Amino acid sequence: METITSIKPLLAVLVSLCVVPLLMSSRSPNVREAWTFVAASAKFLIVASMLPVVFNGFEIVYTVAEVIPGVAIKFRVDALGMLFALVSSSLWIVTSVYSIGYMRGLKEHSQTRYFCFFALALSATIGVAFSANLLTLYLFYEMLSFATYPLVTHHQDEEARSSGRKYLLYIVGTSIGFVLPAMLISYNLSGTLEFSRQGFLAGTGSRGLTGVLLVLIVFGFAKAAIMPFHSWLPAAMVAPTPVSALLHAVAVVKVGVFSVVRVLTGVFGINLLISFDFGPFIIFVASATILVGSFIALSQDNLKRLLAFSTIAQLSYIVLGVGLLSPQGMTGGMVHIAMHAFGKITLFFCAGAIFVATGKRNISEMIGIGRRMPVTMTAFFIASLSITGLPPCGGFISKWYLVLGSLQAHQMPVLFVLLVSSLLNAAYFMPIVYKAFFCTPQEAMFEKGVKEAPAFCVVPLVITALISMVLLFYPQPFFGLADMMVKSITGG
Amino acid sequence: MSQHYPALLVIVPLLSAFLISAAGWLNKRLCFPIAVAALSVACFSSVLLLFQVLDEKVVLYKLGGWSPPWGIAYSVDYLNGLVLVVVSVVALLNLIATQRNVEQEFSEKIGAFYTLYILFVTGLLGIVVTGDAFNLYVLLEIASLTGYGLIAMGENRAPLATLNYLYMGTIGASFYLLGIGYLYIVTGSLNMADISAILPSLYHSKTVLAAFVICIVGVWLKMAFFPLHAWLPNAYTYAPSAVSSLIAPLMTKVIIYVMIRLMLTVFTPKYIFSTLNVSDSIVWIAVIAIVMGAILALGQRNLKKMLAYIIVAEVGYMVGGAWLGNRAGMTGAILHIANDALMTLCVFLVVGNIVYKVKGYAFEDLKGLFRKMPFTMGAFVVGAMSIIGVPPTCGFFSKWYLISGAIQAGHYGFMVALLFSSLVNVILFFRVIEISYYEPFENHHGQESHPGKIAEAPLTMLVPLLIVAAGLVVVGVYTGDIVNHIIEFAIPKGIV
Amino acid sequence: MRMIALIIIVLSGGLLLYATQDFPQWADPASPASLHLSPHYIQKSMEETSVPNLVTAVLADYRGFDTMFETTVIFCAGVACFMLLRISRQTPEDRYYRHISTGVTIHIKDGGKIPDKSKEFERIDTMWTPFDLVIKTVCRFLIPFIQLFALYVIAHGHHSPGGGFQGGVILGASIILLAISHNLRTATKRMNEKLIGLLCVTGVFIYAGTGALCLLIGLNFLDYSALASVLFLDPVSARSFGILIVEIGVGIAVMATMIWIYNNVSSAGKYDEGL
Amino acid sequence: MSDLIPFIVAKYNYWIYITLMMIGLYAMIAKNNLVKKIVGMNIFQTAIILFYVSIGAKKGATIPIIEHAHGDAHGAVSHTIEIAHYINPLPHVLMLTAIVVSVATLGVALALAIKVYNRHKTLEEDEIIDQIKGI
Amino acid sequence: MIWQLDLAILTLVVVCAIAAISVKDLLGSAILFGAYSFMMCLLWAIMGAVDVAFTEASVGAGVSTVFFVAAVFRSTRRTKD
Repeated sequence: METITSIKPLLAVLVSLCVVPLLMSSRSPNVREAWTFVAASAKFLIVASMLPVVFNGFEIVYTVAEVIPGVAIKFRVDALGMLFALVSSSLWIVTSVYSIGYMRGLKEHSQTRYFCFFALALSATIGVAFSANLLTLYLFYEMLSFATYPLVTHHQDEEARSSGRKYLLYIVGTSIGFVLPAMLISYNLSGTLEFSRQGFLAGTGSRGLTGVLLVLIVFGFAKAAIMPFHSWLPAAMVAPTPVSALLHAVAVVKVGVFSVVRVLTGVFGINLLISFDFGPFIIFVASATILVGSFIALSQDNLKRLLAFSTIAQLSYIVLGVGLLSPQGMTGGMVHIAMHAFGKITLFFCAGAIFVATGKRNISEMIGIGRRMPVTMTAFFIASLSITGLPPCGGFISKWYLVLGSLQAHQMPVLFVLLVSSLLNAAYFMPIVYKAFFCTPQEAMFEKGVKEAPAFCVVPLVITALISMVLLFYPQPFFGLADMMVKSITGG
Repeated sequence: MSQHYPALLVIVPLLSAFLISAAGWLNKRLCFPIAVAALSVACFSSVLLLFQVLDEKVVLYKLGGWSPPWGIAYSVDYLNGLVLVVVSVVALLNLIATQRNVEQEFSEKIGAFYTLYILFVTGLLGIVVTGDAFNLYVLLEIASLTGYGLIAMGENRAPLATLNYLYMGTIGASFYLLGIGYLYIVTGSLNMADISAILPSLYHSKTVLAAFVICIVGVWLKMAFFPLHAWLPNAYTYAPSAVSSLIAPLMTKVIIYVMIRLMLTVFTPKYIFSTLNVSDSIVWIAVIAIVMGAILALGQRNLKKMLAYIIVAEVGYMVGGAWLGNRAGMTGAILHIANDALMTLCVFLVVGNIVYKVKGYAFEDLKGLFRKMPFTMGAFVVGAMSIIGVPPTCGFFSKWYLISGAIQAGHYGFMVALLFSSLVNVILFFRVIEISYYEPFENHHGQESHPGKIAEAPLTMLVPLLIVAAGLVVVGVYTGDIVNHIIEFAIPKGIV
Repeated sequence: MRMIALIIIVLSGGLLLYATQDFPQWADPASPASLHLSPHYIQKSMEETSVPNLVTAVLADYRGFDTMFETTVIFCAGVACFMLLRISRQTPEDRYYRHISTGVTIHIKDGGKIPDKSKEFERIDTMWTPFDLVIKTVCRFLIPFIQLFALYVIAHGHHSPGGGFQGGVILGASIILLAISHNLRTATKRMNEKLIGLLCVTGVFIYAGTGALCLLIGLNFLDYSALASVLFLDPVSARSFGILIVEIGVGIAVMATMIWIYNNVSSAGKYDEGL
Repeated sequence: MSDLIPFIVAKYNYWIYITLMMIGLYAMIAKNNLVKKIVGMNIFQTAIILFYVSIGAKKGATIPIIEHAHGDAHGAVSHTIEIAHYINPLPHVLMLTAIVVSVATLGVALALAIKVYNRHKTLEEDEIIDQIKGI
Repeated sequence: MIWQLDLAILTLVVVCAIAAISVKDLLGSAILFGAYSFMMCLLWAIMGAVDVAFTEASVGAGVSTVFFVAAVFRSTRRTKD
């Protein structure tokens, strides 16, 4: 594959970093929001401008500095990175609009700080997407952890602080405790950290050592919320909803699974995983997370916590897809990054909109709310269909490919897992929709005059819900990118 | 003039220290400008010297015109070229940054203070630049004596802490002297290069073994390596803030340089790593040092003492790295001398700014500081990131080499200790950040303030601090160049 | 603590004893220490520096750089003592005065009126010692001779044991003797604090300045032969003269520092009452 | 007996220096009084000086001052200088420096001790620590 | 050099050192330390280190002792050990 040297990936990362001083110095909220919006659009345009290049089969490379012999801070845009960058940068625009509505609607404090760290977090996300080696990925991964800490603890009360502590402990603890040694051991084994199509660890270590590295990596990227290291995610739901939406449904968790996928394909390499027969281990871990996550979600009353557990389960679909080690499974997993992102962000937006409009957080208090906020709840319905994996939504495609992949890999238990989890998804989403639309509201629960949230809140969620639907019929950029990636790593 | 850089480096600060002392009696306002000028010259010549080293590999300067084994010679190679730059830059930045603190805390004895300050720096520069084992002892004593004088000017408990430091420091320096005596009795020489040339025939001598043990123990005492660290936390905590931000970054690092110099140049790597079979156990002691330093830091309720215990752990990093016996570990140790000096400077300057504004450094005094002093605390976060080891700050890269060294040596205990200490650092620093970020500002010291209003330290304090904080990232990004062009040549070929 | 101390000293003593086994015989002329460097000093120093006292030659020339820092160490100690102890603000305390002509002592309590400076009253120390004519007279008689000897020691360091350091200490000791036999105020009247501080600096500055002068003339730092062009001498004699100059510097610095430390320590920084 | 004396003499200086040094070290670690510790510190340092001077000793040699007739001090030494005739001057030079360092350290240490005394009105370390803990 | 003298003084030095650290009076300790220094100075003179002996006589036995006495006067003679 040919490479082009261009500064664009660096620009894409820097554009939101550069806006931070502007945000800090701007006094009026309008100026601040304008800057955020400008930066978000600029970032999306830069990312989108690279899309045709990637589709034409080129890779864009940019080296910043060689920090350690053989390892540089380096960007490389390939299909997988492009897919992820496209998702997150496009969603940033939507989320900025939504943030404006949400933050203003609730008259939140410290909005400057909020927007600054938001921009920082986005830089880090794009950095992870475009990183060309494990060190760069780790750099931006850590940057993301620290940039999101102030967002998680935005409310500054005791609950936020303890959640913040938990968040840092899990995320930073695993990255320093697991990923860092794994990275160093692999560097010392192979002398490089550059992601390659075959995986740079191929043929360097014994099965035992590679297995240890695999465990360290899979659990080390705790942002992927694989089971024993998942409990930061529900805790982090204390953050304002746009944060939860973008970061905990899209950026942070997706960075986690993206890293896992990247490392599995670029560091270990599919062939190595197949030859050492590590697929079942990944599948087992992912399946366990899917099932347990879904079951826990069933029993939640707080809507955001429910969504959090649903996220935990859905993330493991992606890992599961790659763990199948079959082309179609991997395609399904990668496409699910996009599909889940659009669906889940809609759900979070809805939860936020309900909170802005009514101040309610719990499902039991939302009976009959569909009549008051029909647009919001319709969007909610569409998105939950997408997450469950039913047509007419994008989620159907990814789930379909996962099913195909499991058949291709002859993993019948996976089929069962997918089936059960889809049922569970339906079981926790549908009652909410049902109660919202078809049960009579207990008037006492709402103060009079509940209506739709401000337009800044509603428009974004309508847009993302529509995109979720459109993706079924026109999955092209995402599906094409995932397909390209899978072809390039399997050599097909 | 270019051939005189090694001398100028030491002589200019020395002479200006005398000028400052005289100015202290005649016109106090001259003290600070003279000090700045002197250290700028030292800084400038150390940088030029480093470039000269890059060209010529070794710069030799014969003092008094006598050739080395008979006279004293300065020899500057890649290793001390790097450390010289670090020492002079840190000293200069700290001098400028703490001017206000000094005025606040030493209004009457400004002349004496700056004299001791400059002499301390002279001592450290002399230690680093010299190629003579005995000359090193004399300069070590200069640095120590001035250090005692400076530290003891702190708050109530400072004199006792200093006295304990003095006892330990004197034992350490005397042990070093004794070890040099043991080397002298068998080699008859005091010049480092000369000793190492004579030593190979004496590898199995008991005297050389004893000399080695005594020297190393002495140096460990001075650098506060774990079981011998008892003096450090109190001394650094109770010192005046302008002093702790000078001594904490420099003293231990320079002594670690001395240890590495002893290992590489005097006793030669072959003796250290092949003839003696101790490196493994020393790395284990370092592991204990790191773990204990981290645990003890967890128990502290004030910022300075917490940082002091972190220094104890960092000393463990460098000693362990140096003793791993491979190139990566040694690179990590040398790199960490530079990096740790910078990041310790950063956090201690923050403490200085806080003390200047809030008059305290216990955890309760830090409440609400993020609102009050956003830039200072921003720099603190960068320093904290570097100590934790988050890329792209420089602390990450030295940790990288240290862990690489541990893996190559198969010493997984050391790796685990480093990771453990990083994790503990996360807890330590985020506890501080949490307090200063969430708790509302409380006024303990009866000084006018409005919560939520920015009351930053003056610009002369803030600008150097921000330079240091930015430097942490810049040095981190340029790690590759530093390693490839300097440290790579500083380590003898014998170490792989 | 005692047990720990015993364990430590047994361990380190054992190590040191163990190492003595390999030592060369005591006073063995063939030991490495006597063979490697010292022959050069013994044979060459006379023709290279023209100083018969080998110790002085090595001290001030071959290893002159060490000696410069040795003087600096002393200077550091002086400044450090000053920094640590000196208290400039006096708190009023009880004072004692003696009426000179009658010998009557008066005790002025806190806040009482202090007699004007006059010839009738003389201030005496709180730790009252009887007026002793013998000691005062003998000391007054001895001090000039001590100082003369000290100057001899400094100047004759080239040819006999002694040199700047020893001479300086003796000079300092003579002033300390004055302070002990009379009182601190008498001594500080002769040499006030500012003078001491400046002398201290001057001493070390003479040493380092000589070195810097050599550097400015164009040779290496402390290469006294550079002074040949200034002193109109041959390089070897210039070295000898250079050594004399720096010895004088050392002498001044050491003298002043010894007095300085004594003044600070004995009066706990108040410069009020000494021993 | 005749064998024993040379044996003792051969290393006696070194043994004594070790003994002195251990006395000093013991005082520094075990003594409770700050000034006693300083005394120990000085004994410790002088022991090292004794060690160095012992290195310099040379049998059958005299003090390191070259005999010469006054007047030819300009380097024109007529007679050859026997190396075995003079004691090694180098350790002496080093020890002059060490003595100076020890007296400088002593000055600073005493100043510190006085400062501690002024604050706590005692020189016993345990009493001071009790005071600090009590406050 | 007379080795008998050497031995005798070496022994005396040790005695003085032990006395200096064990006497229960700081002033006594200071004076004993002066005696110790002077013995040391003799020893070095015997070994031919005249300059060192000279220095030790003026510094160790002279000025150091004065410093000690001054410090003891400014603080206290009392000691528990």
